Amino acid sequence: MSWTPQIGLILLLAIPLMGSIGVLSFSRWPNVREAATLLAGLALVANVTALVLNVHAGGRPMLELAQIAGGLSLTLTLEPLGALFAGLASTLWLINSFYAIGYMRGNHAGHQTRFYLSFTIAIAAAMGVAASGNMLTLFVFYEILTLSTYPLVTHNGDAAARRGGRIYLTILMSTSIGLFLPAVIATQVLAGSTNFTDGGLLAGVITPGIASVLLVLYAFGISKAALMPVHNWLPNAMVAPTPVSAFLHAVAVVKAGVFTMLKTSVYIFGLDFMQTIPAAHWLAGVAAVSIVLASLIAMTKDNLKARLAYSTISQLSYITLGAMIATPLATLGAAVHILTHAFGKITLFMCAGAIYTARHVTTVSGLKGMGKAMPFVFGAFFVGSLSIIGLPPFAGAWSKLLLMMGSTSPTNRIFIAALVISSLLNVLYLVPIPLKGFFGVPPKGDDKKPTAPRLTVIPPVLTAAITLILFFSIGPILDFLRPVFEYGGG
Amino acid sequence: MTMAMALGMIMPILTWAGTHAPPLVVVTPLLAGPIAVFLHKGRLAWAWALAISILTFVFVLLLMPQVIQNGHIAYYMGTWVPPLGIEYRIDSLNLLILLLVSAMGVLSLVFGLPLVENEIEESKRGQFFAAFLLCLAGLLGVTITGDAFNVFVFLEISSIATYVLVSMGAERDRRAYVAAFNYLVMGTIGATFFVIGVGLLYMASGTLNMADIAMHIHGHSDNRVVRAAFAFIVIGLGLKMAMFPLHTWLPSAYARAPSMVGVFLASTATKVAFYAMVRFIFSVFTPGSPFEGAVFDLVLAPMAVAAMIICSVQALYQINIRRLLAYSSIAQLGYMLLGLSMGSIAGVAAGLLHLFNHALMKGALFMGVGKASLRQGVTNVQDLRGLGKTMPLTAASFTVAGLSLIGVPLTAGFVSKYYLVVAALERGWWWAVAALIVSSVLAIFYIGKMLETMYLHEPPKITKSKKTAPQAPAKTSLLALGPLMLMAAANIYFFFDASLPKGLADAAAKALLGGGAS
Amino acid sequence: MSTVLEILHIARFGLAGVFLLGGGFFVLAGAIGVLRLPDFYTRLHAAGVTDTMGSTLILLGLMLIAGFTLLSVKLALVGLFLFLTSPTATHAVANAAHKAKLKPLLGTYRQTRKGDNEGGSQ
Amino acid sequence: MNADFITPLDAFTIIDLILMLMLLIVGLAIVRLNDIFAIVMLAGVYSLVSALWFVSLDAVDVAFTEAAVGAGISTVLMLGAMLLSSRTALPAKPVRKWASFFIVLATGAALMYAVTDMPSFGDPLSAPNAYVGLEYLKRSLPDTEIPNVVSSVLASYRGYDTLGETSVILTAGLGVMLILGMGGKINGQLKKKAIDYDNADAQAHHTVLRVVSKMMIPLIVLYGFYVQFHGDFGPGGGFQAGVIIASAVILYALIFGVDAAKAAVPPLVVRIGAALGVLIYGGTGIAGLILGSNYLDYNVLDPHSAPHGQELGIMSIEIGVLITVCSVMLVIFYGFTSRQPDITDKDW
Amino acid sequence: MNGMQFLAGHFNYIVVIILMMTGLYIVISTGNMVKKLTGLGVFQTSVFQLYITMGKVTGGRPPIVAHAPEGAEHAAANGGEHGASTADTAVRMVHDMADVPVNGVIYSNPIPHVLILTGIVVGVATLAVGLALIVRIRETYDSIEEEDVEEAEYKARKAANA
Repeated sequence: MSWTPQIGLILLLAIPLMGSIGVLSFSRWPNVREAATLLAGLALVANVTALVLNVHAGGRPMLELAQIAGGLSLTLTLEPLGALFAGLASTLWLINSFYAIGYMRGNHAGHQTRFYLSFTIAIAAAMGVAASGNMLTLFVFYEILTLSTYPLVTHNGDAAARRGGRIYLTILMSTSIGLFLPAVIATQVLAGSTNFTDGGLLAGVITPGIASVLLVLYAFGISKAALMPVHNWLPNAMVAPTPVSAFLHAVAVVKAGVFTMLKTSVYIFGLDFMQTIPAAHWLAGVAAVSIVLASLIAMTKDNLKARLAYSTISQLSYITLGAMIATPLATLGAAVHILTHAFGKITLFMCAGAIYTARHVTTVSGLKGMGKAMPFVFGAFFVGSLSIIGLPPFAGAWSKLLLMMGSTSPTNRIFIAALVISSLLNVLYLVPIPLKGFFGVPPKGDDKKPTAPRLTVIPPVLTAAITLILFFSIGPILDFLRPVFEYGGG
Repeated sequence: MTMAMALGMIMPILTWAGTHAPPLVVVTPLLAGPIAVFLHKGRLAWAWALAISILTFVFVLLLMPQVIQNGHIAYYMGTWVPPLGIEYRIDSLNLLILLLVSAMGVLSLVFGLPLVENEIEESKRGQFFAAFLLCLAGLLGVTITGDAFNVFVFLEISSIATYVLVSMGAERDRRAYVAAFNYLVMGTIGATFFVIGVGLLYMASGTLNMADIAMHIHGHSDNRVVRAAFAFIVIGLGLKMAMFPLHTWLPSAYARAPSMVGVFLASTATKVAFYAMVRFIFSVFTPGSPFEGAVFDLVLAPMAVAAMIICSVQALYQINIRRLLAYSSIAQLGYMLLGLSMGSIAGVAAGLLHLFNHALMKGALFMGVGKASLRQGVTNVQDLRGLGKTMPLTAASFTVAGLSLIGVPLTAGFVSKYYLVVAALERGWWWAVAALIVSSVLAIFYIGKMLETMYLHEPPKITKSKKTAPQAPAKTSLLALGPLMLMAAANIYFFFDASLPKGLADAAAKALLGGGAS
Repeated sequence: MSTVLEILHIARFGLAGVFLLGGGFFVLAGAIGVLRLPDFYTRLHAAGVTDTMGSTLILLGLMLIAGFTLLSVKLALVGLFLFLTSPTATHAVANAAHKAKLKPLLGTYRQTRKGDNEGGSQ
Repeated sequence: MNADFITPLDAFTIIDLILMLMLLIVGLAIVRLNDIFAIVMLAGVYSLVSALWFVSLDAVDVAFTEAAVGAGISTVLMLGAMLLSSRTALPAKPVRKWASFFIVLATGAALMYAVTDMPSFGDPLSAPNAYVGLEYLKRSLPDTEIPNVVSSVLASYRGYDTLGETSVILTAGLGVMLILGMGGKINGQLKKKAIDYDNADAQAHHTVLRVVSKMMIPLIVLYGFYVQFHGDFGPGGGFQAGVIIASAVILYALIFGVDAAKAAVPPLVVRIGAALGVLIYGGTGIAGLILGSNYLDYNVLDPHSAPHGQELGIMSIEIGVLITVCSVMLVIFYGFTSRQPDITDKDW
Repeated sequence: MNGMQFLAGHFNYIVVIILMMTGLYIVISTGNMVKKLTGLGVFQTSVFQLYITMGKVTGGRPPIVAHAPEGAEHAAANGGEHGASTADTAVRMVHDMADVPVNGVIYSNPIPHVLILTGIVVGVATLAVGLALIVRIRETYDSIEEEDVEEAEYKARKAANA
C-alpha cells in the first residue's frame, strides 16, 4: 500500500511505539535492543522528511484519531510549524540515541530497558504534540510527555532523584491541570472548538479583556516553556543522566512547551488579535525579564549542567518573547530560534556528558586544561556556544537577527535592549568554558586519564557541524515557514 | 436438537424474562441470600453468590433495550394500578445506576475470593455472602423502585447489611465494631430523617407513588410542608451518601471493613444514595421553583465545594490508605453534588457521568489495595514500598486508576472533569471551576505520594524479624487480577469512547429536567 | 315489662360505674403506696393491690358494659390470665430479693427515722 | 389543604392530652437519667404509652405491634445487652450538650415551620385521608374479602413493602448471627455452664415459676396462632404472632435454662426458619409470576375466583412472615445468651 | 380559624415534634452507646406517632370494614382492572364529604398504619444489630462509653508507634 500523508501521521505515533515494543521484547539482549531504538529513529526520520516535503508542497494532511462523545475529537494534522518541530525532534532523537548508547554503556547505568522505553514513549508524545490538530489533542500528548519523562528524570532512584522528580512532576502537573486545562476548556466553551485555525480561532470572537485573562492562563499554564515564575522544574531536572537532560532541554520537553506557546499565539489568538491584547505586552515584558535574569543566574552557577539549564531558560524566553510580540518577523524569528537553539544546546549538553563520562567532572572550575586531552569535545562545545551567542557563521545569528527586526515598533524597542544584553551575558558565561579547557594549566598527568568514548564524541561534533550548515541553508527554511506567518500579518 | 428447536425454546423464556425483568432484578439476590446461609462448605457459597450476581446482571441487560426503545418501563407489583400498588419505574437514569451496581457486584465477587478466604473464618463465610447478596438486593431495590416508602425499606435492607458487613472486618482490625456502630447510628438518623421527609410528602400529596406525588405537589412548591419535606429528604439522603458535613462515619467504616466489602461499597453504596437524592429532587419536587433554586445555590453548591477542598486536604494527611481513599471518595462525591446543584441539563449529566467514572476509579483503587494487602499486608501508605517491583500488574492498574482520579488525559476521569468544568463555565460559576482545579491539584499530591512510594522505594525485605511481617504470599490467583485489570482498562476505554455512559447520562438528565417525571 | 328492662339497663350501667370507680381508687392507692412506703417488701404489697383488686374490678365493670357478647368473654379470659400471672410475678420478685439476701426493714417507723436503718433498703 | 376543618374537642381529646403529657414526662426523664436500668425501663414505658395513644387514634394493628415488639422484645434485648455491659452511663460533657441542643433546636424549628400548613388533626378531607386511603377502604373488601383493611393493604396492595420488611428482619437476624455467633464455640472453647439448672437447689428455687410457666407457655403459643389467623378479621398478623410465639420460647428459656430451650427449639431449626419464611413469601410472589401474571399477584393463585386467590396469597405470606419473625427473634435471643457471662440471678 | 382552633387542630403535631427532638437530643448528646440506642428508639417511635396522627379521621373507627358492601356491581367492576397494561386509571380526586363514609361508616386512613408496621419492625432490627455490636464492643474494650473507647484506641496507637 502506498505511503499517504494520513498513514504518515499514524506512523508518526506508531513507529516510536513499535520501537518501544522492540525495546521491551529484546530487553535481555542489549545490542538488539539498541538496534531497535536506532531502527525506529531512522524510520521516523524518513517518515518525517516525507511528510515535511508534502507539507512544503502545500499539503495539510488531516486525521481523526478518536471521537470522544459530544463533539470533542482527537485529531492529527501537520502544518509547517508542526513539521519543523517534528523534523527537529526526530533527527535529534536519532543522534541522541547514538549518544545515549555510548553514555549508558560508558557509565554502566542500570535500568536501561526502562530508560529506552520511556524515551520511545516520550518521543511518540513529542510527535503527537507536533502533529496535534486541536488544543485538546495537544493537551493530551502534553500530559503524556510529562508522565513519560518522569521515570527518565528519576532514573537514578536515589533520594535526590526522587526529590527532583517530585518537584518536576508537581510543578508541571499542577500548572497544566491548574491553568492549562481550564484555558483549553474555556477556549472550547467560548469558540465552540479548539481547532488550530489560520488567522486565530478567537480573533474577534472574544473581547481583548477576556483574551488577556486567557492568554495569561495559557502563558503560565504551559510551564514547559519555563517562563520565569514556573521555571523551577528545569534546574531540578538536572538530577537526570545527561542524555535525558540533553533530550529534555533540546529535543522534547522544553521545545514542546515553546512550540505550544507559539501555536497558541499564532493559531488560537492570531497575530493581529495578539496586538490588541494588553496582556501580550506585559507577558513580553516578563519574558524579557526572565531572559536577562536567567542569564545572570547562569553566570553564578559553577555546576556545568545547572549553568546550561539556566541558559536554556533564558533562550526559551526568546521564543516566548517572539510569540508575545506577535509581529510576523518576530514569530518567524522565534520559530527559527527553536531550530537553532535545539542544535546548539544539544551540542553543549552532549559535550558536558562526554566530559562527565571521561573524567566524572561536573564543575566548570574542574575543566582546567582538559581541552588538550579532548580537543574534539571542547571544539564542538566552542562552536555550539558561538551558535547560541548568535555570532554570524553559525545558525543562531539568524534567529536573533529576525527577533530584533521583528520588534522595531516603538513599544517593542525596549526588548531589543534585552536581546542585546542577554547576548553579551551569553558570551560571559559560555565562552570561558572552552577557553579554560584549551588554555588552562592541566593538572599533572592529565593526559594519561581516559578520554570520552568515541560514541559520545561524534554526535556533538555532528550537531556542531549542522549549526554551521544551517547558517547557509537558512533560505529554504524561511520559505518553508513563511506561509504560517504571511497568512495573518502584512 | 436443532438450532431452531433450541431457539424456539429459548425465545419464550427470554421474552418472559424480559417483561418480568424489573422485579427479578431485585428478587433473585433477595431470595438467594437466605439460601446462601446454608452453603458454608468451602467455596460453594461464593460460587452461588457469583452465579446469582451474574444472573442479576443479565436481567439488567435485558432491561436495557426496552428502556432505550421507549424511554421508560412501568411495572405494577401484583397488577395493582400505581396509586394503589407499588410500581417499578425504570428510565435511563436508574438504568445507568443498575448497570453500575450489578456490574460492580459481579466484579467484587470475582475479585474478592482470595480476600474473603484470607479475612473471614470458614464457618461465617456462608452468612457473609448471604449478607452481601442482601446488600446487593437492597441497593438494586432502592435504584429501581418508583414508590417513595419502598425506597426507605430497601435502603434499610442495604444499610443493615452494610453495617453487618463492615463489622465483619473485626477479625482483621478490632476497631471495626466501633466504626460499624457509629455508621449504624448515623445511618439510622439519616433513614429516620428520610422517613420524616416521606411522611411530610405523603401529608402534602396523599399518595406514595413518586410520579403521583409529583403531579399533586406540582403547583404547591411554596407550601411549607413541601419545603420541610424537601429539607428533610435532602438531609436524610445527605447523611446516607456522606455529603460533606455529615460524612464523619465514612472514613473509618471503609477503612475497617474487610477489603472485599470496601471494594463493593466504595463504588456503589454512596452512589445509590446520590441517585435517590437526584431522583427525589428532580422527579418529585419541581426543580424550577425559587425555594429549590435557593437551596441549590446556598446549600448544595457550597457543601459540594467544601467537600471537594476540605476532604482532599484531609486525604493528604492520612496514613491508612483506605481512609485516604475514603476521604477522596467524599471529595469526588462533592464533584457529583456540584454537577447536581447546577440544576442545568449539562450539569446533571456531568455529575452522573462522574458518578459512573468514579465507581470505576474507586473500585480499581480499592481492589489494588486489597490485592496488595493480601500479598504484602498493606494498610499504611509506607507498606506500599516497592510494590512496582513485587507486583507490577497490580501497581500498574493502581496507577491508571490513580491518574484517572486526578483527571489526567487518556483516562475517564479527564472526560467527566472536562464536562463538569464546561457545565460550570456555562452556568458562570467561576468559583466552582476554581474549586475543581484546586481539588484536582490536591489529588495530584495525595495520589502522587502513593505512586512515588510504590515505584521509587525499595520493597520491604520479607524477613520474619519485621514487626508487621506481611503474611506469606497467598496464592493471589489470576482470578483476583482479572477484575483489577478489567477496571483499569475500562478507565482508559471510557476516555476514548464515552458514548455509553455519556449517552445514558444525557438521556437521564433530559428526562429529569425535560418534563419532570416523563 | 319495658320499665323492668329499663331499670335493669340503668342498674347495669350504674353498677358498672361503681365497679370502675372502685377499681380506679384501688389502682390509685397502690400507686401512692409504692411511692410512700419506705421498704422494698412493703412496696411490694402496694404493687400487689393494684394487680389484684384494681384490675379485677375494672374488668368486671367493663364486662358489665359490654353485656353478654364475645367481648366480655375475651375480658374474662384477660381476667383469668391476670389472675394467674400477677401473683407469680410478685412471687418471683420477692423470691429474687430474698435470694439476694435483702433484709426487710424491721422496727417502728420512728426507729427507722432516727437510727441508721440496719436493713439495706433500696 | 382543607383549611376550614375545625377539630372538635371531646372526651377522646382529653385522654390524648393525658397520654401526650405522660409521653413528654417519660421523654424528659430518659434525657436526665444516667442509670441505664432505669433508662431501659422508661423506654419500655414510652413504647407502651405510645401504644395506648395509637389505640385512641384507631391504629389498633400498630398499637398491638408497638406493644409486642416495641415494649416487649426491645426491652428484653436492651436488658440482655445491658447486663452484658456496664450499668451506669457517664453524664454528657457540657460542650456536647449545647452543641446537640442547637442542632436539635434547628431541626425542631424546621418542623415547626411546616406545622402551619399541615392539615388539622382528624380532617376527613385532608390530602392523605381523602385520596388513596379512602380508595383502599372501598376496594379492600370486594377485592380480597378481608375485613381488616390494614392486613389486606399490608399483604396484597403493598405486599412488596412487606417482603422488603421481612428481609430487613432476616438481615438483622443474619447480622446478629454473624456478630455474636449462635452459642457454638466462642473464640475457640465451648462456653462453660455458669449455672447447672438441673441440680436440686435450682429446682427448688424456681418451682413456683416452673409450674405457672408450664401452664402459661402453651396458652401463649395458642394465643400467638389465634393472633396469626385472626389477623384478617381484627388486629393481628404475622409480625405480632411471630413475636408472641418467640416470647413464649424466651419465657421457657428464662425459666428452664437456655440449654433446655435450645434442646426444644434447636439453633439449626431456628436458622432454617429465618430463611424459610422469606423464601415462602418470595415463593408466593414467584408463583404469581409463573402463573403468567405480575410478581406478587394473588388473583391468579385461584383460577376461578380472584378474591379467594387473594385470601390464599395473604394467608401464605402471613405464614412466611410468622416463621421468619419468630425464628429471627430466637436467633437474636440465642445470640445474646451465647455470650459470656450467663445471666446469673444476682444480676436481676 | 382563630388561634385556639388552630392550636386544637395542630396540638398533636407540636407534641410529636417535641418528642422527636428529645429523642434526637438523647442520641446526639450522650456518650453511652446503650442510651444512644434508647434515644434512637424514642426518636423513631415519635416519628411513627406523626404518621398515625395524620391518619386519624374524627369520628372514624379502626379500618376494619365489617360487612360486605351493598352495591354488588362493585365486585364485578374490579374484575376488569387487573392486567398490567391497563392505562394509568388515575384514581379520581375525592373531595366531598359524601364520599367519606364507606358503607355508611367512617373509618380512619389505613395507609399510615401499614407504613408504621414496617417502620417498627425496621426499628427493632436496627436496635438488635446495634445491641449486638455493643456487646462485642464491650468484650473488646471492656466499656461502652465513647470516651473510654477513644482513649483505649489512642493508647493502642501510641504503643504501636513506639
